[in-house]
Amino acid sequence: MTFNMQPSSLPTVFSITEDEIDLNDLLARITLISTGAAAIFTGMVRGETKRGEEHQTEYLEYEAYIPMAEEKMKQVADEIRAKWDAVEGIAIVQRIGKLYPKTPTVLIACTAAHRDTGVFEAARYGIDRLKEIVPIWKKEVSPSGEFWVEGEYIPKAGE
Amino acid sequence: MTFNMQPSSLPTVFSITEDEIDLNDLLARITLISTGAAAIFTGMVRGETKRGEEHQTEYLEYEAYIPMAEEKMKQVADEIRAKWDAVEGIAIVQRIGKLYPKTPTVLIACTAAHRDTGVFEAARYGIDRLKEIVPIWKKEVSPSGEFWVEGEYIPKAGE
Amino acid sequence: MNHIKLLFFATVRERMGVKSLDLELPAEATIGDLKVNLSEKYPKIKDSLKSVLVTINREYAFDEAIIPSKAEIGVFPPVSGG
Amino acid sequence: MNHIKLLFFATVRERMGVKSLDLELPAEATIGDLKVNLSEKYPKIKDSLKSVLVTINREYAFDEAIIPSKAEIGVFPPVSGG
Repeated sequence: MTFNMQPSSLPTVFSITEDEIDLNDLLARITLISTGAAAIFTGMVRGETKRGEEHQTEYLEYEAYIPMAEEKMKQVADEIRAKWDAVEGIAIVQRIGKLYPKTPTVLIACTAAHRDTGVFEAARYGIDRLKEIVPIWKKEVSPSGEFWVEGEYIPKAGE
Repeated sequence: MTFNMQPSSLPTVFSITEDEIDLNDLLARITLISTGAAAIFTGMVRGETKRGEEHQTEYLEYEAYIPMAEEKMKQVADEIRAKWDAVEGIAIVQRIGKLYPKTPTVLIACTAAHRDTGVFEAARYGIDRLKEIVPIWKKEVSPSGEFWVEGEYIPKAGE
Repeated sequence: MNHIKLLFFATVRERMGVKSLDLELPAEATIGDLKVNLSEKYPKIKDSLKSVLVTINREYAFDEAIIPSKAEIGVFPPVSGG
Repeated sequence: MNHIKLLFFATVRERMGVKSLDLELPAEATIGDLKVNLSEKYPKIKDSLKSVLVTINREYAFDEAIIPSKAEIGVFPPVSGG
């Protein structure tokens, strides 16, 4: 897996990749001598969904507008730092391609000196924003057919 | 690494270990066909601390009252499930022994169908409770000497 | 004339049947003009165009935005990553 | 008499110089009685005993608790894991 790194003393790792998401490696990349806490969100493919219309999923197929997606991931990281100045390292990774149930598909991780610095809220904000502005789409393939999952968010000017 | 598993359809993994914490493995152990979101907290050894009295840390040495600690980890998992019934899998792992800066020392992870189910709050609660009631202690060794880190929480009857 | 590159994703890509398209537009054309142009040339995506997001050089853009020369224009439905 | 096993951790273990100790206590002795007993026999941990946590059979216990036969008693400072 190749990563994009921002030139800064604070590590920002962001990537659209077809490779497995390696949590150990990503955590190590955003751990500094000054960080004692990491909040990590991962999304996995659900094989069975109960909320809304109950259904099964055979696999999800992801695609991305890769260069723009990586720019928007960097923007999400910048937004996190603007809101939580205690956040030190940030990793944002989306796996694309055909992904089967139980597979991790996305990761947002933030590190800070301590756990009471907003690091949990920062990770939560990161995944919420990724689902709003980062150009990635998924098609769900189920026993009853396939359909594109459509988001609801309309970005505003300057987003 | 050996793990304790509760006999239930919902996986609860808890362990006091001297081995490296493997986030990929732990996430896989608590991922079900029904889970699409995981919130993971990890603590790492800080080599430089700025809050309070600014100081450096050469290493931390952890010890635990192992059988009681594992029982209390199970209790923390039960408390999480009582508070957030959407939480499906739970992993709670504390690494002990001599641990150097940047090393992950503790992990709390919770999985659920969706991210807006309290899964972040559940992970936060888990690390807070671990630091209150699970019998583990750490001695900090620094260039200026060594001292035991002492908690502040006094458990109440029945905790 | 203004030469631009269009990139389609997800449902828009499937309906278009292609991932990208090179197009000549009048100078000073806006995103709104581009949508009218595409609706006429490709009726199969006319309905999609009512709800698509559009980007100019990898930034979200709106109907009144003027398309610069040699722009890379993305056309796609609301995102659904994660 | 009541035979119990004491386990010491962290600062208490270091001050005691041992990890565990077998002890005979009168039947019906409480945690409070045990602390008095230990303070007398091991003056070096007398100060520690004012702020220690005590467990009976791996559950937190308080001064008034009666120690059951063959109990495993933990004595340690407030916890600091993580």
